[in-house]
Amino acid sequence: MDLDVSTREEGGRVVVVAIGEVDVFTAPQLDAELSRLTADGRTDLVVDLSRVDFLDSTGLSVLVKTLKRVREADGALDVVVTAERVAKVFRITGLDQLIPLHPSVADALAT
Amino acid sequence: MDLDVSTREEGGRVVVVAIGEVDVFTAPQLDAELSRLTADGRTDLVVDLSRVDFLDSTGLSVLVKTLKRVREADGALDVVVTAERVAKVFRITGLDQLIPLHPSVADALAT
Amino acid sequence: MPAATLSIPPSVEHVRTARLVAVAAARRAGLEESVVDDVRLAVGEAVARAVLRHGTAEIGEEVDVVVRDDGAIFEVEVHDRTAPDVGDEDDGVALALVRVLVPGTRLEVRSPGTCLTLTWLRPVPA
Amino acid sequence: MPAATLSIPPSVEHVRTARLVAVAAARRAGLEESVVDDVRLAVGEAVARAVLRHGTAEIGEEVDVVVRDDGAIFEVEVHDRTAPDVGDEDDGVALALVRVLVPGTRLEVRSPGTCLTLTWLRPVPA
Ligand SMILES: Nc1ncnc2c1ncn2[C@@H]1O[C@H](COP(=O)(O)OP(=O)(O)O)[C@@H](O)[C@H]1O
Ligand SMILES: Nc1ncnc2c1ncn2[C@@H]1O[C@H](COP(=O)(O)OP(=O)(O)O)[C@@H](O)[C@H]1O
Repeated sequence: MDLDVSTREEGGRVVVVAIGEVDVFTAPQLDAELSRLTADGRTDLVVDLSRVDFLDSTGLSVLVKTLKRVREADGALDVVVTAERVAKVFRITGLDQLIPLHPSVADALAT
Repeated sequence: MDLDVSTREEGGRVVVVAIGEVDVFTAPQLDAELSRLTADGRTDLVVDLSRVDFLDSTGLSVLVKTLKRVREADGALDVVVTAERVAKVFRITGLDQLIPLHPSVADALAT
Repeated sequence: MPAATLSIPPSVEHVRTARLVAVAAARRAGLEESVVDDVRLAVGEAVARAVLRHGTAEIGEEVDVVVRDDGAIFEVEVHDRTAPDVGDEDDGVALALVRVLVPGTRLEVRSPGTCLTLTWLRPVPA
Repeated sequence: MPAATLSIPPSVEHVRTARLVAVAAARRAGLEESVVDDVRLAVGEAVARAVLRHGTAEIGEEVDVVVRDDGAIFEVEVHDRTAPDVGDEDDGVALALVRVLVPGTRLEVRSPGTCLTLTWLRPVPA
Protein backbone atom coordinates (compact mmCIF):
# COMPACT_ATOMS: atom_id res chain seq x y z
CA MET A 1 0.00 0.00 0.00
CA ASP A 2 2.67 2.49 1.05
CA LEU A 3 5.46 0.71 -0.80
CA ASP A 4 5.54 -1.28 -3.99
CA VAL A 5 8.62 -3.36 -4.84
CA SER A 6 9.21 -5.02 -8.22
CA THR A 7 12.17 -6.59 -9.97
CA ARG A 8 13.28 -6.78 -13.60
CA GLU A 9 16.41 -7.62 -15.60
CA GLU A 10 18.12 -4.88 -17.55
CA GLY A 11 21.57 -4.55 -19.08
CA GLY A 12 22.68 -7.81 -17.50
CA ARG A 13 21.83 -6.61 -13.99
CA VAL A 14 18.87 -6.98 -11.66
CA VAL A 15 16.95 -3.75 -11.18
CA VAL A 16 14.78 -3.53 -8.07
CA VAL A 17 12.26 -0.70 -8.31
CA ALA A 18 10.73 0.70 -5.13
CA ILE A 19 7.75 3.05 -5.34
CA GLY A 20 6.38 4.84 -2.29
CA GLU A 21 7.79 5.28 1.20
CA VAL A 22 10.51 3.13 2.74
CA ASP A 23 10.16 3.39 6.49
CA VAL A 24 10.10 1.28 9.65
CA PHE A 25 6.77 -0.21 8.51
CA THR A 26 7.50 -0.89 4.85
CA ALA A 27 11.28 -1.54 4.82
CA PRO A 28 10.73 -5.27 5.53
CA GLN A 29 9.14 -5.54 2.05
CA LEU A 30 12.26 -4.16 0.40
CA ASP A 31 14.43 -6.29 2.70
CA ALA A 32 12.51 -9.44 1.75
CA GLU A 33 13.02 -8.85 -1.98
CA LEU A 34 16.72 -7.98 -1.68
CA SER A 35 17.34 -10.92 0.66
CA ARG A 36 15.57 -13.26 -1.76
CA LEU A 37 17.75 -12.03 -4.63
CA THR A 38 21.07 -12.22 -2.79
CA ALA A 39 20.16 -15.66 -1.42
CA ASP A 40 19.61 -16.72 -5.06
CA GLY A 41 23.08 -15.47 -5.97
CA ARG A 42 21.72 -12.41 -7.77
CA THR A 43 24.32 -10.00 -6.42
CA ASP A 44 24.70 -7.49 -9.25
CA LEU A 45 21.96 -5.10 -8.17
CA VAL A 46 20.57 -1.69 -9.00
CA VAL A 47 18.02 -0.38 -6.49
CA ASP A 48 15.90 2.31 -8.13
CA LEU A 49 14.64 4.76 -5.50
CA SER A 50 13.73 7.48 -8.02
CA ARG A 51 10.04 7.09 -7.12
CA VAL A 52 10.64 6.85 -3.39
CA ASP A 53 9.70 10.08 -1.67
CA PHE A 54 10.69 9.12 1.85
CA LEU A 55 13.39 6.86 3.26
CA ASP A 56 14.32 6.49 6.91
CA SER A 57 17.19 4.79 8.75
CA THR A 58 15.43 1.43 8.53
CA GLY A 59 15.61 1.73 4.74
CA LEU A 60 19.28 2.62 4.95
CA SER A 61 19.92 -0.42 7.14
CA VAL A 62 18.37 -2.67 4.50
CA LEU A 63 20.72 -1.22 1.89
CA VAL A 64 23.75 -1.57 4.19
CA LYS A 65 22.87 -5.20 4.83
CA THR A 66 22.48 -5.78 1.10
CA LEU A 67 25.79 -4.04 0.40
CA LYS A 68 27.57 -6.43 2.76
CA ARG A 69 26.07 -9.51 1.09
CA VAL A 70 26.77 -8.21 -2.37
CA ARG A 71 30.39 -7.44 -1.52
CA GLU A 72 30.92 -10.88 0.03
CA ALA A 73 29.84 -12.33 -3.33
CA ASP A 74 32.00 -9.91 -5.37
CA GLY A 75 28.83 -8.37 -6.74
CA ALA A 76 27.83 -4.71 -6.89
CA LEU A 77 25.12 -2.47 -5.51
CA ASP A 78 24.17 0.79 -7.18
CA VAL A 79 21.32 3.02 -6.06
CA VAL A 80 19.29 5.52 -8.08
CA VAL A 81 18.19 8.57 -6.10
CA THR A 82 16.52 11.68 -7.49
CA ALA A 83 14.62 13.27 -4.59
CA GLU A 84 16.76 15.70 -2.59
CA ARG A 85 14.87 14.58 0.53
CA VAL A 86 16.15 11.04 0.01
CA ALA A 87 19.63 12.05 -1.10
CA LYS A 88 20.05 14.02 2.13
CA VAL A 89 19.59 10.90 4.29
CA PHE A 90 22.44 9.23 2.43
CA ARG A 91 24.64 12.32 2.81
CA ILE A 92 24.15 12.96 6.51
CA THR A 93 24.81 9.32 7.36
CA GLY A 94 27.82 9.20 5.05
CA LEU A 95 26.27 6.25 3.23
CA ASP A 96 26.78 8.07 -0.08
CA GLN A 97 30.50 7.29 0.48
CA LEU A 98 29.83 3.55 0.60
CA ILE A 99 27.08 3.14 -1.99
CA PRO A 100 27.33 4.79 -5.43
CA LEU A 101 24.30 7.00 -6.07
CA HIS A 102 23.08 7.73 -9.60
CA PRO A 103 20.53 10.13 -11.12
CA SER A 104 18.93 7.44 -13.33
CA VAL A 105 18.87 3.70 -13.98
CA ALA A 106 20.56 4.33 -17.35
CA ASP A 107 23.38 6.10 -15.54
CA ALA A 108 23.69 3.28 -12.99
CA LEU A 109 23.85 0.66 -15.77
CA ALA A 110 26.47 2.65 -17.69
CA THR A 111 29.00 2.49 -14.83
CA MET B 1 0.47 27.47 0.72
CA ASP B 2 -2.43 25.00 0.52
CA LEU B 3 -4.25 26.92 -2.20
CA ASP B 4 -3.07 29.06 -5.05
CA VAL B 5 -5.57 31.21 -6.96
CA SER B 6 -4.77 33.04 -10.19
CA THR B 7 -6.78 34.73 -12.91
CA ARG B 8 -6.32 35.11 -16.66
CA GLU B 9 -8.39 36.09 -19.72
CA GLU B 10 -9.12 33.45 -22.32
CA GLY B 11 -11.67 33.23 -25.13
CA GLY B 12 -13.36 36.45 -23.97
CA ARG B 13 -13.98 35.06 -20.49
CA VAL B 14 -12.23 35.30 -17.15
CA VAL B 15 -10.63 32.01 -16.10
CA VAL B 16 -9.89 31.61 -12.39
CA VAL B 17 -7.46 28.77 -11.72
CA ALA B 18 -7.33 27.19 -8.27
CA ILE B 19 -4.50 24.83 -7.39
CA GLY B 20 -4.44 22.87 -4.14
CA GLU B 21 -7.13 22.27 -1.53
CA VAL B 22 -10.27 24.38 -1.12
CA ASP B 23 -11.46 23.93 2.45
CA VAL B 24 -12.71 25.88 5.45
CA PHE B 25 -9.22 27.41 5.83
CA THR B 26 -8.42 28.26 2.23
CA ALA B 27 -11.87 28.96 0.70
CA PRO B 28 -11.69 32.65 1.75
CA GLN B 29 -8.84 33.06 -0.77
CA LEU B 30 -11.03 31.80 -3.62
CA ASP B 31 -13.95 33.84 -2.28
CA ALA B 32 -11.85 37.02 -2.23
CA GLU B 33 -10.80 36.60 -5.85
CA LEU B 34 -14.30 35.76 -7.12
CA SER B 35 -15.84 38.60 -5.09
CA ARG B 36 -13.28 41.03 -6.47
CA LEU B 37 -14.09 39.96 -10.03
CA THR B 38 -17.88 40.10 -9.69
CA ALA B 39 -17.64 43.47 -7.90
CA ASP B 40 -15.65 44.69 -10.95
CA GLY B 41 -18.46 43.55 -13.22
CA ARG B 42 -16.47 40.54 -14.47
CA THR B 43 -19.36 38.11 -14.41
CA ASP B 44 -18.53 35.75 -17.27
CA LEU B 45 -16.44 33.29 -15.31
CA VAL B 46 -14.80 29.89 -15.67
CA VAL B 47 -13.48 28.43 -12.42
CA ASP B 48 -10.84 25.80 -13.18
CA LEU B 49 -10.72 23.20 -10.40
CA SER B 50 -8.84 20.60 -12.46
CA ARG B 51 -5.84 20.91 -10.13
CA VAL B 52 -7.89 20.97 -6.96
CA ASP B 53 -7.68 17.64 -5.16
CA PHE B 54 -10.02 18.45 -2.30
CA LEU B 55 -13.08 20.68 -1.99
CA ASP B 56 -15.41 20.87 0.99
CA SER B 57 -18.79 22.51 1.60
CA THR B 58 -17.12 25.86 2.25
CA GLY B 59 -15.76 25.75 -1.28
CA LEU B 60 -19.21 24.88 -2.62
CA SER B 61 -20.70 27.82 -0.73
CA VAL B 62 -18.23 30.18 -2.41
CA LEU B 63 -19.33 28.87 -5.82
CA VAL B 64 -23.03 29.14 -4.92
CA LYS B 65 -22.52 32.75 -3.80
CA THR B 66 -20.66 33.48 -7.03
CA LEU B 67 -23.39 31.82 -9.08
CA LYS B 68 -26.02 34.14 -7.55
CA ARG B 69 -24.00 37.26 -8.30
CA VAL B 70 -23.21 36.13 -11.80
CA ARG B 71 -26.86 35.38 -12.54
CA GLU B 72 -27.99 38.75 -11.15
CA ALA B 73 -25.67 40.34 -13.69
CA ASP B 74 -26.78 38.06 -16.55
CA GLY B 75 -23.33 36.54 -16.62
CA ALA B 76 -22.32 32.89 -16.53
CA LEU B 77 -20.37 30.55 -14.29
CA ASP B 78 -18.78 27.36 -15.59
CA VAL B 79 -16.63 25.06 -13.52
CA VAL B 80 -13.93 22.62 -14.67
CA VAL B 81 -13.68 19.47 -12.57
CA THR B 82 -11.56 16.42 -13.33
CA ALA B 83 -10.97 14.67 -9.98
CA GLU B 84 -13.71 12.16 -9.15
CA ARG B 85 -13.25 13.10 -5.48
CA VAL B 86 -14.25 16.69 -6.29
CA ALA B 87 -16.99 15.75 -8.77
CA LYS B 88 -18.63 13.65 -6.09
CA VAL B 89 -19.12 16.64 -3.77
CA PHE B 90 -21.01 18.44 -6.54
CA ARG B 91 -23.12 15.36 -7.23
CA ILE B 92 -24.17 14.53 -3.69
CA THR B 93 -25.16 18.13 -2.99
CA GLY B 94 -26.96 18.39 -6.33
CA LEU B 95 -24.85 21.41 -7.20
CA ASP B 96 -23.98 19.78 -10.55
CA GLN B 97 -27.62 20.56 -11.49
CA LEU B 98 -27.08 24.29 -10.91
CA ILE B 99 -23.54 24.79 -12.16
CA PRO B 100 -22.36 23.32 -15.47
CA LEU B 101 -19.30 21.11 -14.95
CA HIS B 102 -16.74 20.54 -17.72
CA PRO B 103 -13.79 18.19 -18.19
CA SER B 104 -11.44 20.96 -19.42
CA VAL B 105 -11.17 24.73 -19.81
CA ALA B 106 -11.34 24.28 -23.60
CA ASP B 107 -14.64 22.47 -23.18
CA ALA B 108 -15.98 25.16 -20.83
CA LEU B 109 -15.02 27.91 -23.30
CA ALA B 110 -16.63 26.05 -26.22
CA THR B 111 -20.09 26.12 -24.61
CA MET C 1 -7.23 1.26 21.75
CA PRO C 2 -8.01 3.96 19.16
CA ALA C 3 -5.95 3.88 15.95
CA ALA C 4 -5.30 7.57 16.60
CA THR C 5 -6.32 10.25 19.07
CA LEU C 6 -5.75 13.82 17.95
CA SER C 7 -6.36 17.17 19.63
CA ILE C 8 -6.15 20.40 17.65
CA PRO C 9 -6.67 24.06 18.50
CA PRO C 10 -10.09 25.34 17.39
CA SER C 11 -8.90 27.16 14.30
CA VAL C 12 -9.64 26.38 10.68
CA GLU C 13 -6.00 25.95 9.67
CA HIS C 14 -5.85 22.75 11.73
CA VAL C 15 -8.83 20.99 10.14
CA ARG C 16 -6.55 19.61 7.45
CA THR C 17 -4.45 17.81 10.09
CA ALA C 18 -7.53 15.92 11.23
CA ARG C 19 -8.28 14.92 7.63
CA LEU C 20 -4.73 13.61 7.20
CA VAL C 21 -4.95 11.49 10.35
CA ALA C 22 -8.36 10.07 9.48
CA VAL C 23 -7.29 9.24 5.92
CA ALA C 24 -4.09 7.54 7.09
CA ALA C 25 -6.09 5.42 9.52
CA ALA C 26 -8.74 4.61 6.89
CA ARG C 27 -6.05 3.32 4.53
CA ARG C 28 -4.54 1.24 7.35
CA ALA C 29 -8.00 -0.16 8.00
CA GLY C 30 -8.09 -1.39 4.41
CA LEU C 31 -11.02 0.75 3.27
CA GLU C 32 -11.46 1.15 -0.47
CA GLU C 33 -10.09 4.35 -1.96
CA SER C 34 -13.59 5.67 -2.76
CA VAL C 35 -14.56 5.15 0.88
CA VAL C 36 -11.34 6.83 1.96
CA ASP C 37 -12.50 9.84 -0.09
CA ASP C 38 -15.74 9.85 1.92
CA VAL C 39 -13.77 9.65 5.17
CA ARG C 40 -11.64 12.63 4.09
CA LEU C 41 -14.66 14.76 3.22
CA ALA C 42 -16.94 13.74 6.11
CA VAL C 43 -14.24 14.08 8.78
CA GLY C 44 -13.23 17.44 7.30
CA GLU C 45 -16.82 18.67 7.52
CA ALA C 46 -17.31 17.31 11.04
CA VAL C 47 -14.11 18.87 12.35
CA ALA C 48 -14.79 22.17 10.54
CA ARG C 49 -18.21 22.19 12.20
CA ALA C 50 -16.64 21.65 15.64
CA VAL C 51 -14.02 24.36 15.08
CA LEU C 52 -16.64 26.86 13.88
CA ARG C 53 -18.86 26.07 16.88
CA HIS C 54 -15.91 26.76 19.20
CA GLY C 55 -15.48 30.06 17.38
CA THR C 56 -19.15 31.00 17.77
CA ALA C 57 -19.13 30.05 21.45
CA GLU C 58 -15.70 31.69 21.97
CA ILE C 59 -14.24 28.51 23.41
CA GLY C 60 -10.46 28.36 23.08
CA GLU C 61 -9.98 24.75 24.11
CA GLU C 62 -9.12 21.91 21.79
CA VAL C 63 -11.29 19.87 19.49
CA ASP C 64 -10.69 16.13 19.94
CA VAL C 65 -10.79 13.50 17.24
CA VAL C 66 -10.73 9.78 18.03
CA VAL C 67 -10.29 7.24 15.22
CA ARG C 68 -11.22 3.64 15.98
CA ASP C 69 -10.65 0.60 13.84
CA ASP C 70 -12.33 -2.15 15.84
CA GLY C 71 -13.30 -5.40 14.16
CA ALA C 72 -15.91 -4.77 11.52
CA ILE C 73 -16.27 -1.00 11.91
CA PHE C 74 -14.19 2.08 11.25
CA GLU C 75 -15.37 4.97 13.39
CA VAL C 76 -14.41 8.60 13.87
CA GLU C 77 -15.63 10.62 16.85
CA VAL C 78 -15.37 14.40 16.76
CA HIS C 79 -15.83 16.04 20.17
CA ASP C 80 -16.42 19.73 20.63
CA ARG C 81 -16.87 21.55 23.93
CA THR C 82 -19.88 23.70 23.05
CA ALA C 83 -23.39 23.72 24.47
CA PRO C 84 -25.85 21.83 22.20
CA ASP C 85 -27.80 25.03 21.41
CA VAL C 86 -24.78 26.86 19.98
CA GLY C 87 -24.88 28.12 16.39
CA ASP C 88 -27.12 25.52 14.73
CA GLU C 89 -27.38 27.86 11.75
CA ASP C 90 -23.75 27.97 10.71
CA ASP C 91 -23.05 24.27 10.58
CA GLY C 92 -26.13 23.36 8.56
CA VAL C 93 -24.49 22.55 5.23
CA ALA C 94 -21.52 20.76 6.83
CA LEU C 95 -23.72 18.54 8.99
CA ALA C 96 -26.12 17.80 6.12
CA LEU C 97 -23.20 16.71 3.96
CA VAL C 98 -21.89 14.44 6.71
CA ARG C 99 -25.31 12.84 7.08
CA VAL C 100 -25.55 12.18 3.34
CA LEU C 101 -22.04 10.72 3.20
CA VAL C 102 -22.29 8.64 6.35
CA PRO C 103 -25.82 7.31 6.86
CA GLY C 104 -25.21 6.09 10.42
CA THR C 105 -24.00 9.46 11.75
CA ARG C 106 -24.85 10.00 15.43
CA LEU C 107 -24.94 13.43 17.06
CA GLU C 108 -25.02 13.26 20.86
CA VAL C 109 -24.54 15.55 23.80
CA ARG C 110 -21.44 14.29 25.54
CA SER C 111 -20.18 16.55 28.30
CA PRO C 112 -18.54 19.03 27.98
CA GLY C 113 -19.92 19.40 24.45
CA THR C 114 -21.38 17.58 21.50
CA CYS C 115 -20.00 14.48 19.82
CA LEU C 116 -20.46 13.53 16.19
CA THR C 117 -19.76 9.86 15.51
CA LEU C 118 -19.21 8.71 11.92
CA THR C 119 -19.28 4.98 11.30
CA TRP C 120 -18.22 2.98 8.26
CA LEU C 121 -18.45 -0.76 7.82
CA ARG C 122 -15.08 -2.31 7.08
CA PRO C 123 -14.89 -4.96 4.40
CA VAL C 124 -14.48 -8.45 5.82
CA PRO C 125 -10.80 -9.46 5.43
CA ALA C 126 -10.24 -11.89 2.55
CA MET D 1 -1.77 25.15 23.50
CA PRO D 2 0.02 22.55 21.34
CA ALA D 3 -0.54 22.81 17.57
CA ALA D 4 -1.38 19.10 17.72
CA THR D 5 -1.42 16.29 20.26
CA LEU D 6 -1.46 12.78 18.84
CA SER D 7 -1.55 9.35 20.45
CA ILE D 8 -0.89 6.22 18.40
CA PRO D 9 -0.73 2.52 19.20
CA PRO D 10 2.86 1.26 19.52
CA SER D 11 3.05 -0.40 16.12
CA VAL D 12 5.19 0.57 13.16
CA GLU D 13 2.27 1.08 10.78
CA HIS D 14 1.25 4.18 12.77
CA VAL D 15 4.60 5.97 12.60
CA ARG D 16 3.59 7.51 9.29
CA THR D 17 0.58 9.19 10.94
CA ALA D 18 2.92 11.00 13.32
CA ARG D 19 5.06 12.16 10.39
CA LEU D 20 1.97 13.52 8.62
CA VAL D 21 0.88 15.49 11.69
CA ALA D 22 4.34 16.91 12.34
CA VAL D 23 4.80 17.92 8.70
CA ALA D 24 1.37 19.59 8.56
CA ALA D 25 2.21 21.59 11.69
CA ALA D 26 5.68 22.49 10.40
CA ARG D 27 4.16 23.92 7.23
CA ARG D 28 1.61 25.87 9.29
CA ALA D 29 4.52 27.21 11.35
CA GLY D 30 6.03 28.60 8.18
CA LEU D 31 9.19 26.50 8.22
CA GLU D 32 11.12 26.28 4.97
CA GLU D 33 10.49 23.17 2.89
CA SER D 34 14.04 21.85 3.50
CA VAL D 35 13.45 22.18 7.25
CA VAL D 36 10.07 20.49 6.84
CA ASP D 37 12.00 17.57 5.30
CA ASP D 38 14.14 17.43 8.44
CA VAL D 39 11.02 17.49 10.62
CA ARG D 40 9.54 14.60 8.62
CA LEU D 41 12.67 12.48 8.95
CA ALA D 42 13.57 13.32 12.56
CA VAL D 43 10.04 12.89 13.89
CA GLY D 44 9.74 9.62 11.97
CA GLU D 45 12.95 8.34 13.57
CA ALA D 46 11.97 9.52 17.05
CA VAL D 47 8.51 7.92 16.87
CA ALA D 48 9.91 4.72 15.33
CA ARG D 49 12.36 4.57 18.24
CA ALA D 50 9.53 4.97 20.76
CA VAL D 51 7.39 2.32 19.06
CA LEU D 52 10.30 -0.15 18.89
CA ARG D 53 11.08 0.48 22.59
CA HIS D 54 7.47 -0.31 23.47
CA GLY D 55 7.84 -3.52 21.46
CA THR D 56 11.05 -4.49 23.27
CA ALA D 57 9.53 -3.73 26.67
CA GLU D 58 6.21 -5.35 25.67
CA ILE D 59 4.24 -2.24 26.56
CA GLY D 60 0.93 -2.05 24.74
CA GLU D 61 0.03 1.54 25.64
CA GLU D 62 0.14 4.47 23.31
CA VAL D 63 3.06 6.61 22.19
CA ASP D 64 2.29 10.32 22.55
CA VAL D 65 3.43 13.09 20.24
CA VAL D 66 3.03 16.76 21.12
CA VAL D 67 3.74 19.43 18.51
CA ARG D 68 4.24 23.00 19.75
CA ASP D 69 4.57 26.15 17.71
CA ASP D 70 5.27 28.77 20.36
CA GLY D 71 6.80 32.09 19.40
CA ALA D 72 10.28 31.55 18.03
CA ILE D 73 10.47 27.77 18.32
CA PHE D 74 8.87 24.75 16.72
CA GLU D 75 9.10 21.75 18.99
CA VAL D 76 8.06 18.11 18.86
CA GLU D 77 8.00 15.93 21.98
CA VAL D 78 7.83 12.16 21.62
CA HIS D 79 6.88 10.35 24.84
CA ASP D 80 7.27 6.66 25.32
CA ARG D 81 6.36 4.65 28.43
CA THR D 82 9.48 2.52 28.73
CA ALA D 83 12.12 2.41 31.47
CA PRO D 84 15.26 4.37 30.50
CA ASP D 85 17.39 1.20 30.41
CA VAL D 86 15.25 -0.54 27.77
CA GLY D 87 16.83 -1.58 24.47
CA ASP D 88 19.50 1.08 24.02
CA GLU D 89 21.00 -1.12 21.29
CA ASP D 90 18.10 -1.16 18.85
CA ASP D 91 17.45 2.53 18.62
CA GLY D 92 21.09 3.50 18.05
CA VAL D 93 20.92 4.49 14.40
CA ALA D 94 17.55 6.25 14.73
CA LEU D 95 18.66 8.31 17.70
CA ALA D 96 22.01 9.16 16.09
CA LEU D 97 20.20 10.40 12.99
CA VAL D 98 17.86 12.55 15.09
CA ARG D 99 20.84 14.09 16.89
CA VAL D 100 22.56 14.93 13.61
CA LEU D 101 19.39 16.43 12.13
CA VAL D 102 18.31 18.36 15.22
CA PRO D 103 21.31 19.61 17.18
CA GLY D 104 19.30 20.68 20.24
CA THR D 105 17.71 17.26 20.80
CA ARG D 106 16.99 16.52 24.47
CA LEU D 107 16.46 13.02 25.82
CA GLU D 108 14.98 13.01 29.32
CA VAL D 109 13.36 10.58 31.70
CA ARG D 110 9.80 11.79 32.10
CA SER D 111 7.57 9.42 34.00
CA PRO D 112 6.22 6.98 32.93
CA GLY D 113 8.92 6.75 30.24
CA THR D 114 11.45 8.70 28.24
CA CYS D 115 10.82 11.89 26.28
CA LEU D 116 12.71 13.00 23.20
CA THR D 117 12.30 16.72 22.48
CA LEU D 118 13.24 18.02 19.03
CA THR D 119 13.53 21.79 18.68
CA TRP D 120 13.77 23.95 15.58
CA LEU D 121 14.13 27.72 15.44
CA ARG D 122 11.33 29.32 13.48
CA PRO D 123 12.20 32.12 11.09
CA VAL D 124 11.19 35.54 12.42
CA PRO D 125 7.98 36.59 10.61
CA ALA D 126 8.62 39.18 7.90
N1 LIG E 1 22.00 4.80 8.42
C1 LIG E 1 23.13 4.12 8.50
N2 LIG E 1 24.29 4.72 8.16
C2 LIG E 1 25.42 4.05 8.27
N3 LIG E 1 25.52 2.80 8.70
C3 LIG E 1 24.39 2.18 9.05
C4 LIG E 1 23.15 2.78 8.94
N4 LIG E 1 22.21 1.92 9.34
C5 LIG E 1 22.83 0.82 9.68
N5 LIG E 1 24.15 0.97 9.51
C6 LIG E 1 25.15 -0.04 9.82
O1 LIG E 1 24.79 -1.22 9.17
C7 LIG E 1 25.02 -2.32 10.04
C8 LIG E 1 23.80 -3.18 10.13
O2 LIG E 1 22.69 -2.37 10.41
P1 LIG E 1 21.52 -2.87 11.36
O3 LIG E 1 20.24 -2.47 10.72
O4 LIG E 1 21.73 -2.36 12.75
O5 LIG E 1 21.69 -4.43 11.35
P2 LIG E 1 20.70 -5.49 10.73
O6 LIG E 1 20.50 -5.12 9.30
O7 LIG E 1 21.41 -6.77 10.91
O8 LIG E 1 19.43 -5.39 11.54
C9 LIG E 1 25.44 -1.78 11.37
O9 LIG E 1 26.82 -1.97 11.51
C10 LIG E 1 25.12 -0.34 11.31
O10 LIG E 1 26.08 0.45 11.96
N1 LIG F 1 -23.05 22.58 -0.67
C1 LIG F 1 -24.14 23.27 -1.01
N2 LIG F 1 -25.05 22.70 -1.81
C2 LIG F 1 -26.15 23.35 -2.16
N3 LIG F 1 -26.42 24.60 -1.73
C3 LIG F 1 -25.54 25.19 -0.94
C4 LIG F 1 -24.34 24.57 -0.56
N4 LIG F 1 -23.66 25.42 0.22
C5 LIG F 1 -24.38 26.51 0.33
N5 LIG F 1 -25.51 26.39 -0.36
C6 LIG F 1 -26.57 27.37 -0.42
O1 LIG F 1 -26.00 28.59 -0.81
C7 LIG F 1 -26.56 29.64 -0.06
C8 LIG F 1 -25.48 30.49 0.54
O2 LIG F 1 -24.59 29.66 1.23
P1 LIG F 1 -23.91 30.11 2.58
O3 LIG F 1 -22.48 29.73 2.52
O4 LIG F 1 -24.70 29.57 3.74
O5 LIG F 1 -24.08 31.67 2.56
P2 LIG F 1 -22.92 32.75 2.43
O6 LIG F 1 -22.19 32.43 1.16
O7 LIG F 1 -23.69 34.03 2.37
O8 LIG F 1 -22.08 32.60 3.66
C9 LIG F 1 -27.48 29.03 0.96
O9 LIG F 1 -28.80 29.24 0.56
C10 LIG F 1 -27.15 27.59 0.98
O10 LIG F 1 -28.28 26.78 1.15
